[in-house]
Amino acid sequence: MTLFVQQFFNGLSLGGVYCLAAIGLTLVFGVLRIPNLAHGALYMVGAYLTYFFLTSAGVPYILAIALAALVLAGIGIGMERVVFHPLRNAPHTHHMIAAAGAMFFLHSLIQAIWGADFRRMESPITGRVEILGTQVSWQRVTIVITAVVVLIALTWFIKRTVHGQSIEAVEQDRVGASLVGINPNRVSMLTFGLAAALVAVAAGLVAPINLLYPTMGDVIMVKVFAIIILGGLGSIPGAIVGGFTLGMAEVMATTYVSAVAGEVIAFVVLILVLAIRPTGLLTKAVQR
Amino acid sequence: MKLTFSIRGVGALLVAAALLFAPLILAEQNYLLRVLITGITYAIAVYGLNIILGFTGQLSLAHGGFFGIGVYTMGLLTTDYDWSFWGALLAAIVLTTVVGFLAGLLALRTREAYFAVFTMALGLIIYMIISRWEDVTHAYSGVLGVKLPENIGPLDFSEPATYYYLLLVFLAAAAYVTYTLRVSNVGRRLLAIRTSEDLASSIGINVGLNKQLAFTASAGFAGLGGALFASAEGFIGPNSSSIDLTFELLMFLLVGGVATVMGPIVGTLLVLALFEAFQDFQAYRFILLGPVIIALVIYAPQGLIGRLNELTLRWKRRRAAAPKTPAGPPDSDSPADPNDEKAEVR
Amino acid sequence: MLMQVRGLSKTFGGLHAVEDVSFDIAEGEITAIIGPNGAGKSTLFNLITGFYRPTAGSVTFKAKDITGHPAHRTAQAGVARTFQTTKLFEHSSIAENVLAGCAAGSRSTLIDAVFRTPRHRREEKASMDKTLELLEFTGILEFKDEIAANVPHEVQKRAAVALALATEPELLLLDEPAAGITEDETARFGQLIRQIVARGVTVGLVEHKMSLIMSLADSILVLDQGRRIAWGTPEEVRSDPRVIEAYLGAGSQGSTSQEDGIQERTPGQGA
Amino acid sequence: MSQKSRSTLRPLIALSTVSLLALTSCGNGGGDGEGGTITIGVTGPQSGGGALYGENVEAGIRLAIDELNEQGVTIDGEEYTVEMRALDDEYQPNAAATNAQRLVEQDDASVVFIPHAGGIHAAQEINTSRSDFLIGAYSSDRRIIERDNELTFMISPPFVSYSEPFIRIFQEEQGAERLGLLATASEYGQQWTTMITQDWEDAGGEVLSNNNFDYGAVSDFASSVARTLSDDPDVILVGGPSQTTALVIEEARDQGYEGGFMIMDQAKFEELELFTDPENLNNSAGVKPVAEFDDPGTDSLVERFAEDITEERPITAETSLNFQAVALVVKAMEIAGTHEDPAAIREAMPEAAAEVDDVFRVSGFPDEVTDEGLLISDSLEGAYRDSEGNYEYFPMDIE
Repeated sequence: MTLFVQQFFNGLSLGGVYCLAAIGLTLVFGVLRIPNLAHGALYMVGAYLTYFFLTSAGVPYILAIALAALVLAGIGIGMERVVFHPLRNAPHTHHMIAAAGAMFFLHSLIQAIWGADFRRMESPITGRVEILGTQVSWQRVTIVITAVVVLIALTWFIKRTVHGQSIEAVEQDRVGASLVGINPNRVSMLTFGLAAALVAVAAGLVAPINLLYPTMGDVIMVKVFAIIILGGLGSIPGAIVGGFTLGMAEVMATTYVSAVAGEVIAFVVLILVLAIRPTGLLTKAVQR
Repeated sequence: MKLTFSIRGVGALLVAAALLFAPLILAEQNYLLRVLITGITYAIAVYGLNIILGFTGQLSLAHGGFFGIGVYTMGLLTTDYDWSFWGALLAAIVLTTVVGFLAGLLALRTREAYFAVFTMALGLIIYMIISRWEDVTHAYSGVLGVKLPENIGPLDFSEPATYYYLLLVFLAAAAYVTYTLRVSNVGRRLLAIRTSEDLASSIGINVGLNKQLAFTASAGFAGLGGALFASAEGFIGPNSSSIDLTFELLMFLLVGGVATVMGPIVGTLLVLALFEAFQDFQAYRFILLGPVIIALVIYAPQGLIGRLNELTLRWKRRRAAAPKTPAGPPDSDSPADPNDEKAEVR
Repeated sequence: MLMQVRGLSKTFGGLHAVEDVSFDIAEGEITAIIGPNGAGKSTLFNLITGFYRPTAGSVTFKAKDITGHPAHRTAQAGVARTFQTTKLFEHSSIAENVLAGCAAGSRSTLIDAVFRTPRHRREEKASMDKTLELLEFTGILEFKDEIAANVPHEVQKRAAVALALATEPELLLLDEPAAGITEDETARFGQLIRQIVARGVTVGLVEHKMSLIMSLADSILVLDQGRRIAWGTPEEVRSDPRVIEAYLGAGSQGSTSQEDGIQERTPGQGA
Repeated sequence: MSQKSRSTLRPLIALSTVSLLALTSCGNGGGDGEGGTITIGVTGPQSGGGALYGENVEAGIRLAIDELNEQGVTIDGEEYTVEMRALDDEYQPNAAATNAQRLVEQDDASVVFIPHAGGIHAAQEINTSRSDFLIGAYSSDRRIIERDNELTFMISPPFVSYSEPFIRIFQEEQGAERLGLLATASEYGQQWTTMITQDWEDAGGEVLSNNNFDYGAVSDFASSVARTLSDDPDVILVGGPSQTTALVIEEARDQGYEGGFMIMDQAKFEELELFTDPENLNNSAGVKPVAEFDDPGTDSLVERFAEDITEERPITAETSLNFQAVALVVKAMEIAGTHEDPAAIREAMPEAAAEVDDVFRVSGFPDEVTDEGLLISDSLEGAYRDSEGNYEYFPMDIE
């Protein structure tokens, strides 16, 4: 029983991280119809930026994450301008290939700056707390709380602010949105910025319980793709449900089946879902 | 017009000649020959990728995986099960084709981005199986001593040059199939699907079936490339089925030119030559190559060969059609000028 | 009857796009389908040609039931169509477009092509001849080497017809063939449609330009809000009070007359 | 027309391809080798997950070369400068073999150092047939010398050497019975696991569920740790890259584990201490830190590593063992009187072992080179960190 409770919290924190990373990817897909393969690389850059602000610049942890989110948002917007904007009318294959180019570039760049070493980011949040008779580290509690706070803030942003509503409008009806005077360019940039900021928060949160290295984003990227397919490309609630589901499934499969099962489950679920519903679980059937 | 027709072939002939004489030029250069041999096995797989991406417009990210199935079929059958090279080669082609067919049944229910992501997951699963199924694939330990082809009469394939020519035969076959596709009704059906699935079905093309066939053939070629790769290298590991390989194959194709006949081989060798040139800063080569890929996609998405085709087309048109003005629409009653250049529709 | 449509219906999420529509298309005639915006004309086309699967009803072509057959099988059975927003393989030349139409019906496989079997060579030759003949027939032979996206609008429209004819249909369905071209061009297009019928191909068309329809059509089907409100000869339809009502109701914001037909609808408006 | 567009430019492509091929072949003119330069080839991971490992190996080779050049290298009466040429193989076997061939043919290297078993195996497919070169094999996978490849020498002690002392410490001395498995799921980790499972059970212990996971590809390993602990082990096998290993150990301690760890030789105590509170490492057995050796050259190498390479991390066996091996192989060249004949160099290695300068004797310098190609050191030791945090060293037999 304590094992289960412990794993439940592990699953919850992993799910929180997946959520934050997945929402950005799904937003970008919803608005621009681009599966951004460089999302994992952005996650990695976000972790390094947090590391930089925390250890080299000596900024407090939470502020370091916020700064990293800000800087990465800038990088995300830059990426939209330089890479994806010129391709906005090109076939989807072009986006994916260009995104792969950006991913390789970021890997190399980060390795050139910080080297290929594993780096460890010490979190100032230490110690453990007893919940339901089991020890849970404060860092994991922080992850879950932050994820929930960010998700609430995001929902508020999208539902209640002009910018957020413009994103939602474009996501639902591109033509209609441009007819009512929403500038799709602006929305594209905003989306990319937001997606990058969210993934930076995810990376900043998880960095202390994991290691930093230039290819750290590759693993999570594949998982995150699985999540947004699972939830339906472009669906924010889908990303949230999918994120927590996969985080929990992974942890439980590892615990009660085997380590390999934990690693493979994401892909198996993905293939199954797509085989049954080719457009994902939570998408409305697209009318042709 | 006949003249230009032959000019067109000259380029292809030159590439062919360069490949044909490479072992003579590279005598004593085992290393370069080796790079060339590896390149050709990749190029064969790239021809496969070209069928699905170039001709039907679907981006498959499973091709590294299919390549890996070919690699491991050849690798395991010729070692653990002591098959002959030729038997294993046949088995590799058959197996990848069957896997491709089955995968296509599921994958082709999805389209565009979903198809890409689905095939990516597929490729990763194949990679996971190869890298984890220790009892069968030996996982990370890899497979040692993959066989070279058995001698046929006086042909001794342990001689790199002889093996090279064997590969060249397969390469030529792959290129020829692509050429045939390009100029035949089969290819036109596929290209029609790429441009518009709706329009294609409105003229009676069975979109699903044609895509299925294309994907299956495409996987088969990737498997063939993989099997030859395994034999050429002698030692294989799970990396030969990784997603990174998929992206490399994709880059080769993109640089050479999607849906062209010479694109896959030219692109593959060109990029490999670039890799060689950048050997010294291997670790950082993508600081340069990453932006190059992006620039290519933005400014020359048709690839080198595609771009050259366009240029010549424009040049030819300027020359041939200079006096013609896009006059008002023709009177439907007047027959078209029969003296107009005899149409060769290719 | 070449084609019989009986009780055809289609609902999208509870909305009736087409409801209980029945009519016939007689061989060798021109049948026009008209109606105000959103009347379900294009949906009807999509149902007949297999792009949508009907919720109820049946479509019979040459005495065979083709209800719900996928689009390519309908096309193979001999029903060709064009699209409202002219669809062509826009990066290919005009000739290649028509060749694609020939390719669609060809029986040759990759094996034939690789080994250049007699069948393959025969078909290639036949395709080429047919293409040139169709380009000449539609009067666009001189554009054969132009890239489809670059030629004038009218040429594109004609190319789309040539492409459809390349599949050797018995019934050709044209979705707003005269949209977006000038009066002169429209008149010439009417000429072409007559020639198509003269070739032995039956024609069905959705159209807004009343001038074209009244001069061409042998029978007219009038739809409003997905339902059939009239079906008959041009004279019968012209004097049908329900038709007049529907058109006046729909055209109340702008001035419309029966002679000029409804104003062009905005492009991209679906069923 | 036009699908088959006719390209006058097409010959240009052909030309450019040919010229590119020619271009790449230009570099191979050879020549330089004769001008008094010996090239030591290296192919290892410079990018990707294994990059740091590759850097450490290269560092050892570079430091040895610097030292050798300072001292001067004379072969057959002629002075030589030693150079290193390192290529990236991203840990890929086939790339390693291709690189090796390139180093041999284009840079005239007759010795190529390869720090991973896959690459070594792949290179062994060609080093005695299509090409001719000596492989400096840095891997503790014993299979690399079991293939009768006469041009291979094995720099690292085979990992099987660790099994016996590890089991003795935990099973015999501490009475541990239950062994948990939580190592990396790489080839190497699997081999270790198979070996230790066998030996542990042979010695009468119980092996619990296998929770090995890929240290390089898991986003959160807390659940694997928790599962292992739920079996209630007395000792756990861990190991992979040091940094991840440190986190795994820390997570286990955080979850309340108080037993011991057997640390696979890929991870090093001196690095582990950097990445986690050293106290977490108490009651663990592993590789003896380089700096703890008392060999004649140890201190100077430790210093030079900090000066010339980096102060951010300590020197490890990856650097020191390759450092020693380069000195050994160059000495063998001097004795053989050639830097071009791999077979002669290999043959001279046993003799060279005794003659290498003291400054190169750093962390258990080989006393003997067997016919198989194994470098044997009598002074090799493993390390045990006791529950107080003190290191004890125990001898190991290389087999």
